[in-house]
Amino acid sequence: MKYSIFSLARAALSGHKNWQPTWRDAAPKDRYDVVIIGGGGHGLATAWFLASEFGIRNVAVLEKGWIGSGNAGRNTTIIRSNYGLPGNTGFYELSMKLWERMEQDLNYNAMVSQRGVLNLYHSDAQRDAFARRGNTMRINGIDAELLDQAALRKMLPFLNFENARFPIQGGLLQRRGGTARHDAVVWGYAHAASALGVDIIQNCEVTGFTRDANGRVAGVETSRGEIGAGKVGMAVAGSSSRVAAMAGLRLPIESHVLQAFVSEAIKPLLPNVMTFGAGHFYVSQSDKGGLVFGGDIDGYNSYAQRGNLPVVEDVCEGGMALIPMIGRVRLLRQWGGIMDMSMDGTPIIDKSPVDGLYINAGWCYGGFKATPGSGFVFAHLLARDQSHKEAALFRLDRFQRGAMIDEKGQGAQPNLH
Amino acid sequence: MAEFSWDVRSPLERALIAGPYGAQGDSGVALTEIRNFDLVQVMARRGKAGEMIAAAKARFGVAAPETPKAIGTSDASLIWSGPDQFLVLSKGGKHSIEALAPVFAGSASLSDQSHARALISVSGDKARAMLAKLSSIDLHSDVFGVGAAAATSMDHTSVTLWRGADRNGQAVFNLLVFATFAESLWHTILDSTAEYGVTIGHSEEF
Amino acid sequence: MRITCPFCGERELGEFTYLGDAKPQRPSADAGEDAVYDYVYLRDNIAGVMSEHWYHGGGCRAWLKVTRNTLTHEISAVEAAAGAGAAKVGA
Amino acid sequence: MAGDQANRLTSGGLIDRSTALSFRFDGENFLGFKGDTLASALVANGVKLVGRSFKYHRPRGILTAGSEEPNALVELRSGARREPNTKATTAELYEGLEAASQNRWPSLNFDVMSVNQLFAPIFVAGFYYKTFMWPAKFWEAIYEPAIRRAAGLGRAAGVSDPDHYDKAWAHCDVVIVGSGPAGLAAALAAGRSGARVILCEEDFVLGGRLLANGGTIDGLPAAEWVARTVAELEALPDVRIMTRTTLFGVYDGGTYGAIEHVNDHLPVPPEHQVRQRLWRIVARRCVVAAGAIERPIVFAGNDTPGVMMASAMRSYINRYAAAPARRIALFTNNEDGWRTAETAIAAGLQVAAVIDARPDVSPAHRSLASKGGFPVLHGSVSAVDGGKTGVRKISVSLTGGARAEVEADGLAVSGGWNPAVGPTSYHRGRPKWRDDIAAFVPDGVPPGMAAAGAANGAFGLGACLREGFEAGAAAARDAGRSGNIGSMPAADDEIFSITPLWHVAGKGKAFVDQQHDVTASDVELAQREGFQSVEHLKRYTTLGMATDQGKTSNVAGLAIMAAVSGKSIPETGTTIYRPPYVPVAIGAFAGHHRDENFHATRLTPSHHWAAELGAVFVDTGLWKRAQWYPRAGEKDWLESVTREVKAVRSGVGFCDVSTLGKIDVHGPDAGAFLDRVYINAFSSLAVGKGRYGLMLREDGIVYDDGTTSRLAEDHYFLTTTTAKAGLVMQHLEFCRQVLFPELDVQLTSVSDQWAQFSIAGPKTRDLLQEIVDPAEDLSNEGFPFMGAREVKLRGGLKARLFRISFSGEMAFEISVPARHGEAMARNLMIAGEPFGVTPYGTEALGVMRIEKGHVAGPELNGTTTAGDLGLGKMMSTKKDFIGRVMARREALVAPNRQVVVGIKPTDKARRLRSGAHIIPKGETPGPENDQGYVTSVCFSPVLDQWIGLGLVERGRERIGEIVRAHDPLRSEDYDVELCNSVFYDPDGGRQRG
Repeated sequence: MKYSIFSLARAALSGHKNWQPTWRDAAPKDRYDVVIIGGGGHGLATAWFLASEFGIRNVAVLEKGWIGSGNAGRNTTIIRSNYGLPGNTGFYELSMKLWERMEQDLNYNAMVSQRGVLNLYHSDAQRDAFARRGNTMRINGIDAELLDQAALRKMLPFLNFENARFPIQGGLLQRRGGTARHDAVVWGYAHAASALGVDIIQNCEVTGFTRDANGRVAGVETSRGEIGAGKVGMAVAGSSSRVAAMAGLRLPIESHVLQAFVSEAIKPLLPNVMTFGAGHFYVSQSDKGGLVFGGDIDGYNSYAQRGNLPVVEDVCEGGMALIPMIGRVRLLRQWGGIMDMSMDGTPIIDKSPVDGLYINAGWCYGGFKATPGSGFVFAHLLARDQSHKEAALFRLDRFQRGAMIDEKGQGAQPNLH
Repeated sequence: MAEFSWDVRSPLERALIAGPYGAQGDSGVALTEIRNFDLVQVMARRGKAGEMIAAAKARFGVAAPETPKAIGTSDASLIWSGPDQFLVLSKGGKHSIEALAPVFAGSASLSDQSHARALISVSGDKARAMLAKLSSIDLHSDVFGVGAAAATSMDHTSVTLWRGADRNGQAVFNLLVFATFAESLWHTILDSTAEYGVTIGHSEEF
Repeated sequence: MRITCPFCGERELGEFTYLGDAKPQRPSADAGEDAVYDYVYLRDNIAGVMSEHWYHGGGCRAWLKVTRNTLTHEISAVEAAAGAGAAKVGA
Repeated sequence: MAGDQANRLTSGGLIDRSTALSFRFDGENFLGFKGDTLASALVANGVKLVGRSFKYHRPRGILTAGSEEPNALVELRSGARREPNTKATTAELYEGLEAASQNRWPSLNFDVMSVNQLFAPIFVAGFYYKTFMWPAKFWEAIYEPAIRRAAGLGRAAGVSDPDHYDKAWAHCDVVIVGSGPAGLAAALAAGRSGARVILCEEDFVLGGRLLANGGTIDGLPAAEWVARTVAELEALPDVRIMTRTTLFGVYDGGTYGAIEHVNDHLPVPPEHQVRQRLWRIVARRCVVAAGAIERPIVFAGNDTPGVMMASAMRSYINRYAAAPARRIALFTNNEDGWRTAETAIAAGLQVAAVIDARPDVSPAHRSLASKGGFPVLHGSVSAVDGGKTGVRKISVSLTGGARAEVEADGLAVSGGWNPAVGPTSYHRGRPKWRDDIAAFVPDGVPPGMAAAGAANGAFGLGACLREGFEAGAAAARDAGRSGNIGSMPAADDEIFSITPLWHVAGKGKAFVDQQHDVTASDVELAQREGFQSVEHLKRYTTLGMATDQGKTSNVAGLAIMAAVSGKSIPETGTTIYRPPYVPVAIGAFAGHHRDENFHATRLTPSHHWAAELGAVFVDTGLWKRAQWYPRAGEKDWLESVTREVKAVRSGVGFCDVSTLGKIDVHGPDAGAFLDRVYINAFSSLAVGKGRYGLMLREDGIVYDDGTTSRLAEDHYFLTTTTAKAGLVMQHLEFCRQVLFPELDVQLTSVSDQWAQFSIAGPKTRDLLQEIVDPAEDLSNEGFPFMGAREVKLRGGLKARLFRISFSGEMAFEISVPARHGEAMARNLMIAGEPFGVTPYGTEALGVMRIEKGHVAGPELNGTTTAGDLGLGKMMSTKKDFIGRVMARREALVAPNRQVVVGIKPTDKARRLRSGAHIIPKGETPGPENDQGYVTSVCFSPVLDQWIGLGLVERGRERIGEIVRAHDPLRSEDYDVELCNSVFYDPDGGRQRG
């Protein structure tokens, strides 16, 4: 059923009794051409692109819980393509372009809101680093503007310009950046992929891989039985090491907690997405009215999916330092997701050393914005056995070769990325 | 030829204004900066902790602290600052780094910290209430008795904290804070204390 | 989270800095590139009980080996690094 | 008439009738009493309409009497102190309180947005996912702004919060949450045993449900028992009772977050006091006695003002002596609801009817009904006739199919009780279902925690006391306290019989989540559309995501979901409970750390001297450093900086460089240790000499640099960059304690011990000779380049002198103990006067380092190798060191790497900017020919033009090549020449002279 104001109006007449499920809740078949492990945004996007762009429709997405129950449903919903290093720049812009047409592609309103992403700078050195990055973006055909303090005072008069410990000097603005409704992205891909024949199988946990005589992955063992597969792709950020271990692989990845926060809903206060340059704080306001914000990861390996108090304090300190008018706005909920923190802060999209197994992992805390791009290039890799050109540097062997893509320059220390 | 004065300035000299501060009435907290002291860090060399302790005993008549404690002698305090290391706090040069170097030769490495720290003494009815805003350490008398010490942090800054002898029946807490952070931490302390009323002073004596 | 420093006693998380898995051992000088790559980059990333390096930088500056469950954050043991303080190690 | 408190009962209540308080709601004046909440004062004044709902803007009243309130939200206070979404049910009344209803325009009574109700057939759950997609660009321009304006609830102040907050730590054996019968009994047992106890109560009065219900404990009326118990607790030295304090979160290691509303009950916090305080409570054990929350029954019109939870009605009548209605109907499915009928009768109010969904009613209640003259109707409420003026008529579907109508101006509802399972579930424990009470009770509680009383599903008063007392005693025992706990308080247990009823089918909107306007049919729609997991239900319908966090709606929602899907409630399961238990002001989490106090500030030893001189300071990490020293008449920073550089290059200047990290490296193996952490050798360094050293990370990338000097055979003095000081110390301790424990080496930070000044320029020696003792030989022979030793100053002070140069001039660095730092700056000015000594700041320092081609932060960016920096030859091949092996990887030694090179515009008048990219001449800029970028720039007074350093592909092989500096961000594009990175005195003669 096509979604539109007309179909809504029609449905209203019948008391909304005739809506069909947004996606088919499928039971597993014996075999698929491609099995995707992980029913998050990346896995579902991969399935949709396999079906829509690469003509592979005999695809299953296996989800151990409910779709979107991982980081797709626990993030601060920011989308942007303001990266500075080769490998990242082109990839995230590919993703941004796919965001820009997502709703029409999927016939689902994911509320992609290009309200602008602003990174603030507080020192000459930061300005210079942003200038370098902004110029990289421009050279790659991506919009970027370097704003000075006067421009910011006009645009965002409520920021702390008067008595800040680290005065705001300016910012790097990507107007095409913004936010999207995270759950709707998941449901939208599920909706569209399901319509093209993809089986979305929930409550189906992968417990192992089956191999053929040559050692090639031939399928997966699951809580709902064995499922054969021509190829298996894993898109299980947060659990990549655990799934890879079933295939005997160790990855350059650690799992860490990242918290996110939402405030009570208030009338519109913040027009765009902002990141504080002198502390750990980034924020936007959802369409519902809540301030959605976050900061640094908690700092230690964890699969516990809950955060600690010092980081809540650290984030709110950053918030108050930047926007002192939010003092009386109340924090409503805190939650924690498991991040696949890679050794250079950059994802891995590659064939694995095990034949037939493909890896999409290491998204650190930047996976949401990558959702459509990741799905597209991973589908490309699965369909053609060849990296898409915009993902060609996300190789697993880059650490062995010394070809890291380290935007923050922190080295092999995941909790610093 | 110019004449030079090498006068010393405490890192709190500008920030500290003696007298009452904050809420009026009886002050709940007394803050006193102690100025001009000798402070030497003594760190045992590998396998020489025993020798270091023996050397301290010979010098000060007491064993150096092996656990988080501060031990007072007639003219110095030995304050635990980490495993197999302690600080010697004294006045008047008797236990300066030059004086202590021969004592610990071969057993410990010495580092002069006399100028690296400011020393603040906190007492009064509300001393614990105020310190609870700065310190995550449990300062209840049953837990942190006279002579207890801690290498800890306040306001994300390293601090050596110990409880001195009670004065007028009240607990006295001493804070050694890093000199370049001292002024900033001082303002934080004042903000934390203002509601109780404070008496501020400084002294050359412990 | 609170960590019981073997020297200082129980302290709050803010006094500590995390490094990571304490299992990988720095290879010897002649171990070769693969061994060092493995040491620097590859992780077991254990979901369960793990031995980890933590630094009590906001306290006594000792490096610690903490045994902690990454699923529950429960800490079952803390010991000092071999070379903390003046401990004599090896020859 | 405003202010007449027409619905105030003539007697009773815990209010102070001698202290009348005036307040304003929506501009109208009212009176209440001390002890009131805003909600109780509004009830007393007969105000029924208090708010508008989120989506449909339906009129709403007061549903509850606590922090679970979904409807009665107001903007409290005004101006900079305006607090949106404040629950009237928890806002303590104070003189002059101002509150306004929210989410309505132009007024609460006449809200234009209530037109949304007309579109309600379309505005079902998730409707926005299905539309607003065409044309694409309309989303940001039209649809989204309209949705954003319509959504949201109250308005934030929009200006900086003027109040202060702070944070504190508390430690105890047992923390107890809640001061109802279970909490007080727990505190008694734990306190008597000698335990250190903290009792947190979110209300401003102790007693919990006893305040609303009364009862008899140990033969005393509840209020007297509470008073006696509190007095006993207050007499115990280690029991601390914290009212107005909500425990909101449970964190690892027995750490609990709590928020204390220190002064929210006053118009403005008194001087020197905070508005709120965030507590981190460290406790060995925790007893959760937070009670239970009464749950609604979902029926058509259940959001009509005047429909109220039965227990809330008791609370208003008994605690506040305020009558929510004069003629009350009660709809219950359990025995407890009947108390409200009893309470109403006792207060002289009329009971219109009791609608009981259960098949049987106890004889006692039957006789109550006949005495009270009201009917008992077996059945359910199917509709409420009312609207914004409140309940008028209630339609009842009687068991067996008949219908009845009840005239009433208030409807009390009791659907049973949900234990407050939040705090017990914050470690992702899932509560378990108990059929006998038709509720979830705690399970999988965090370590060290126990639930007691109603929070544990024990609803009888006697059971609460028993469970609380036992839990308190056990907690104290576990914490090692064994004092005599005395006798347990006792009371009778009431019968609690319930027949679960969640939803009454009927016509009209029946609300599950009243604040978010989620109806029972929305839940059914979600199920129909495949949102079958409870988490999907929550996310699709937004059920439970409002400011009340679903306290009254979650369980009903999933029960309806279970009914629709044909699963049981436990099979359907709950969503995950997350802190905070109640919304907490962001300002409280920040505490003192805002504005200038966001982070600590470090001051150099000469800071106040520099400030006197009018220095401009720059933030470098936590440091304030003198950036330049403007002089009268100078038109901009560049003129000042240029003057400072020229003064150094032609005469002498000095700069406070105390911010460098300084580490004493002691011990017999200090040299061997440094050999392993630096890429170059230090064990071979002679005593009295210094050397520049470079450290790598283990991955082969440059970590830090600095000069390290050997002061004695077993003593090195190591310096780090300002930025990395703390991290290098941590890294070196890791090397010492973990990687190389066999080495006998000791490390101590001496960063704060020494005030260090760089003195540079051709007249440096002249100046220094005025400062140091005449006996010290400063000649090239007596103190050669890279020499380092202790010297005596005039007046006898000892100092350390290092002959090192960052500026490229003849230069020394001198260190004195820090308390002499300010005197040193003053003395350098006095001694240097004849030589025109000039203090210089970090900008001039930066100019001179760029002129000399020294790398610094912008080049040591965490991705460059020693080779990239032109320092590859320093890497020793004779020893192992950190980073040696990984530095050899193919991509790190590739010939096309971007390496440090000098850059200058071909047009000498052109300003060069950092961040410009390097593109080959004649090519169209694109990712394929983006060959690097400018890292550092300055105006070079020596060359009289802007110069810079850059990281450029094969840069060193391309010296002399003209390329483009492409800077689209600043709309600039100009030719630059790649050149030797050492612009000034390339053979180094000046610094050695």
